[in-house]
Amino acid sequence: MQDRMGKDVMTTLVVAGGLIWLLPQLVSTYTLTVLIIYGMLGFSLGLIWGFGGILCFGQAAFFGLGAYTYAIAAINIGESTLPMLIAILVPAIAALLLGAMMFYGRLTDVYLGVITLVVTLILFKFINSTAGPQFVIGTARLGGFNGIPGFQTLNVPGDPDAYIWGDAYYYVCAVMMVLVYLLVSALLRSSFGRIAVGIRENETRMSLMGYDVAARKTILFAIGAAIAGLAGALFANWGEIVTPGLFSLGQSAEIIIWCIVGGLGTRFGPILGAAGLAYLKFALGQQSLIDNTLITGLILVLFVLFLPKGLVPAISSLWKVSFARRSPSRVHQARRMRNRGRANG
Amino acid sequence: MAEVVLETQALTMRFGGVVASDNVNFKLRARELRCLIGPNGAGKSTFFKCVTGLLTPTEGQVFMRGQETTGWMPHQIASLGVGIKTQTPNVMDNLSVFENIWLAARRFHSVDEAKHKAEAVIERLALNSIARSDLGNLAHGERQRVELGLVAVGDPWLVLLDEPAAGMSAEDVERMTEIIHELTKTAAVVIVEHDMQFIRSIAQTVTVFHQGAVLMEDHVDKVMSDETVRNVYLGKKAG
Amino acid sequence: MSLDRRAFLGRTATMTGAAMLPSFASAADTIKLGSILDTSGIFDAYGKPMDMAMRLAVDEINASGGLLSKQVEVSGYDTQSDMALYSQYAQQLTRQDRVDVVHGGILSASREAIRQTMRKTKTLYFYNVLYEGGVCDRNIFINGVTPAQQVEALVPYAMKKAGKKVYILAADYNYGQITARWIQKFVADNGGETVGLDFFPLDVSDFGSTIAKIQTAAPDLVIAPLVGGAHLSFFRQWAAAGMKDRIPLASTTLGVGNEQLVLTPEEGNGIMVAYNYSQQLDTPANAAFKASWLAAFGDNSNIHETAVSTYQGVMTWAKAVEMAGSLDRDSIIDALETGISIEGPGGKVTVDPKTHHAVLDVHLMEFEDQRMKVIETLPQRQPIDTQSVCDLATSPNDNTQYEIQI
Amino acid sequence: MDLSIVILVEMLYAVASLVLISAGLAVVFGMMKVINLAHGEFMMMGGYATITAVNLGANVFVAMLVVAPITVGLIGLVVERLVIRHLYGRLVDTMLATWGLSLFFIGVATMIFGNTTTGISTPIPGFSVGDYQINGYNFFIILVAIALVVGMLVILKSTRAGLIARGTMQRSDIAAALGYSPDRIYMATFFCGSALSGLAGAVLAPLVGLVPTSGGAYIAKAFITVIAGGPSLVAGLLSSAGLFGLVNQIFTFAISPVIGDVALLVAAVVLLRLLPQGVTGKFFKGKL
Repeated sequence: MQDRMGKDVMTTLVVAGGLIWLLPQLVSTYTLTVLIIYGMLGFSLGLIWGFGGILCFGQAAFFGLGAYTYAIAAINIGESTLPMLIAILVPAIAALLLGAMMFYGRLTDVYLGVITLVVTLILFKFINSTAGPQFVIGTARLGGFNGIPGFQTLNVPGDPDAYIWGDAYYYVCAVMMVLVYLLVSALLRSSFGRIAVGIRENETRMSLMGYDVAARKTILFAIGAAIAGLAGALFANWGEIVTPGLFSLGQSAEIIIWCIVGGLGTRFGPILGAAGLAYLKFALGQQSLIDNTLITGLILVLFVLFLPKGLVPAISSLWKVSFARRSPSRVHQARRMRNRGRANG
Repeated sequence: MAEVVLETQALTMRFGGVVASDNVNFKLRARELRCLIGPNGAGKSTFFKCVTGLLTPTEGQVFMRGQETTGWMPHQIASLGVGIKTQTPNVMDNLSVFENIWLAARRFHSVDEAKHKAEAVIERLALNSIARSDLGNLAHGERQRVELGLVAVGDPWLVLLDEPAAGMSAEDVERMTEIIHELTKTAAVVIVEHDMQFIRSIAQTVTVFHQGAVLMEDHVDKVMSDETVRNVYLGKKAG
Repeated sequence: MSLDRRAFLGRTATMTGAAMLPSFASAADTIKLGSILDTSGIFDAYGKPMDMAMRLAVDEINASGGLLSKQVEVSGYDTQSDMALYSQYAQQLTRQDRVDVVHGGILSASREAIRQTMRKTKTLYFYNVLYEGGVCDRNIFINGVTPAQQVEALVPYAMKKAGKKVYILAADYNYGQITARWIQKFVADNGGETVGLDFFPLDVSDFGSTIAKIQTAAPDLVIAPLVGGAHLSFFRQWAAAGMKDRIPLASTTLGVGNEQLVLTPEEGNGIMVAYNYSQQLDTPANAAFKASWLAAFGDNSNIHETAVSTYQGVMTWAKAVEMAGSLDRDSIIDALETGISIEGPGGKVTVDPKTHHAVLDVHLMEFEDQRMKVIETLPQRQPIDTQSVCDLATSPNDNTQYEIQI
Repeated sequence: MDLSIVILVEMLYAVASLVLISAGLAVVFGMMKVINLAHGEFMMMGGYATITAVNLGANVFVAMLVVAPITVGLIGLVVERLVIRHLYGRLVDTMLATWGLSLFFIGVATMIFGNTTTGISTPIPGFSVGDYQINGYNFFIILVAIALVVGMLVILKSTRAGLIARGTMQRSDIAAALGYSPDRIYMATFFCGSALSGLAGAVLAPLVGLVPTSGGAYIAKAFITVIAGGPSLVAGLLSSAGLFGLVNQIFTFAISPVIGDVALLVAAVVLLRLLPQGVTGKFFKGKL
């Protein structure tokens, strides 16, 4: 067990190190930075959906909350270290409250979807209508539709004038991503992670075995929100502006699409899906032959119909088919997982 | 007399105008084996769900080892050391037999102990050959057996089983009977069941439900020969 | 890459980041003009004609021999109405393509998303859109009308026609909030009274209850700086309720994206507006502009305010480049700050050296059969709102968007 | 006095428009347990079908009440055959696939019609209540909504198709056992649901400008209304649309349209927290 873990960490570090070094030769670091941030955002939903069975239609809410919290805190504090921490905490606390409300109310699948969607909409509508001068937190105007520009961006802790930007910021984001990945890997290997998977598989059974399902789902939900919040704060630093668009349903939709395309129930799938599709969107912006929304939509439909388990599981099962050691039982896992329906509700 | 481990007082459950469970007073002592029988809709399952926390009764109280548990969540009841098995096989389909049982053991034991516990139960239930298979790929009887393993691994002092023998082959039923007998060495067991064959083979005291209320409670042989019981339940079944 | 950003920002900074500076690229034999506009997505009604105008201007410049004997080459990006892509493409334009100038941005949010990047990389930036005013930054030039230029002209005209009690319906974001304040100010200045003020987020499309509320307040005039497709339904529902002939309407935004073509004559006729441009302007410059647009694209019905601003912006820049005789950013800024003018389709456009905004002709117009009929032209209006807070001559390092206090 | 009549009409209108925009989704969800997230885009297409037909010279009412429902119904049929059919029983997958379809249709509409707002004028003049002017078209929408609800009740209660539909809603396996091909029932249902969406989009088109992304404004409200309504088709639709419409309008009049929308959303969250199975999961059980 210890050996496997050590090996996994080593593999992660070697692969990540290689990618961090290799990718800037192919794509500009500025673009890469945002791909990593989206990867982290996809990863946060991949964690709670793929390993906890919680389909959240509002992951963008926590992303936006992280970004706004960072911006507001940075304007008030004028240094970036504390705002980064607050930007992780606030979405996590929001998720704890929301999660407790939903999970102790035994809300599942569609109803869960509606609540998360509605909460996102409320946040979006609220932030979108805060253009007036009366909406101020400390010295930060919320700005409504136009968002908040001009806040302090990431600096070396303790030295507000030593900005981290450009290539350096790319490495910071990459290291953060690797850290989050390793932490989540450890979490999934721990009892907590395995119990979470048990809950994903069969909530009733797990509660009949004595596990407080609602509490555990709430905590997992909050961990996902904390990661999304971190991604939001990193995004705020990258774009140097936060706008209500971060909270939009479109943004939430994209996160879900990333997870589907990348592959649920895997750690790497959602990251790959996020970075890949975001890059595709970026690349498509340089052509005007076909509408981009049309392509995104088509990708989603085709994946659901023909590759419902996503890229990473498909490739790895292909790998296994080609190189013996096959585990057929897992092949349809992703699909079954998403469609447990109300049977366990 | 052994200690009373499960008691309900005037337990009543209404759904709108329907009384699914009507003023049920029920007592069970340590290491006792009790079967609940009755025709479809007699209120056995509602009673079972009220006791296990899957439903909150409209009126009345539930006590376990003297502690009132009315309105508790299932996980709180399970945490007391109560093993519960629901009607349909309720297992983690995409996890292996070992993982399933390990998860159940982990609730009450440390990581390493849970591993040993799980291995012991797998041994005891003769599940070794399929320990690494996913539950989704197993036959119905095997899944039922694994679910009993999930119950047994927690060393419960009270076991509540809803139709454990449903849909099983004769051979499986026989094995199940053995397991249940072994459970009664340490625990009181309540079984909700349809299968008279099975009941005859294991039961001593039987509680008969009819229209939500307890119709009769006596030794299995007496119940079987009772006229009223025959009318409401066995008659139909036989016919 | 451990560049200190503050040092980089400072005007006196030594050339530590020289490798990144766009002027380096001027060694090449073309001049690179960067363009960043939403030519797809929900804002493409504005962005597409702006993109066409920019290309038309560049083609005209190239056809007459280019600038400094070099051809102008366009690097254009479609931001797909997505604010995140603005940051991304701005980096692309300044760091990879290393363009000499950037024209673009539509919403204020998009301008603010890229303005700092332009400033940091010392890439001259032109924002060619009617907006809420107040941006004070030496690196940016803005030639759209601001509320003061427009509202100062529109309010007295509309009040004279309709009456003194005014109800304001504004889009709930920076532009609407600030413009509403200007309207209140000018209503008061002209001896009128604001009897109601409501803000609507851009996605509100149901105005039934609002129309009832307005009737309760019984104003003589409704001024509506509403923005975007959803808000267009106000004008439709207003007409459907039969209110159009009872209370006159004025707007500071309707028509900027050629909305007069979407509303039927029954819905639109009589709405009062004031802009820098109308297709109905009867000037030789406009006639020539419309003709060359027609020749280039085959249809000139989609020319609108912001397209003309973009055209005028590119032309102003071109004149300054010729005048400076170099592509060095500071020389071009110096040339622009001499207060140069061009004669554009919307009239004479003069750079205001103090604010880097534009002195423009503002035309009072009324909707008539899906056209904007010009009633009166008010020549060379100063951007007095921004002038009251911004003076780049005395504080060239300023880098704020001021909110105008009224 | 006049004002209260105006407010009453606005409230009825709000409820009616919620009923309209949710009906198509409710039919498909009630019968097939499929959440069609492309519902908003079906409405958008209904709007474009109407405008195109009017521009080609059709009568406005014919365009709204005939052309749009049929066009969108047929599109729905194609969608059902190509996509939905393969996903029955996979609730989340159908949601995702229809979400993809919604993006796809937005893209297609953008390529055909562009992003410029289009629209037609309301075909009914405004009229006065005392000192107030009301949009006469509101009454038309209220009428259409009433006709829709009555029509649904009549069809469900007294026709053979309605009987089969009710059977399918309760137990789809039994309907199948009785010899009705679920495949065909689902096809017909999806056609009807899509046609209703098209009708709603068409009827609302003259009030609001139309862009390819218009659907997004409706889907969240429709989704919330249907889920909050719960399992009973008509009773659920009416009760949740009634509740949300009232809450929305009260807050709109008292404060502002944004607060009205937020109040609607908050009401939905509270409602679902209290009644996780929707209104008719608790009350009006067994009603249609």
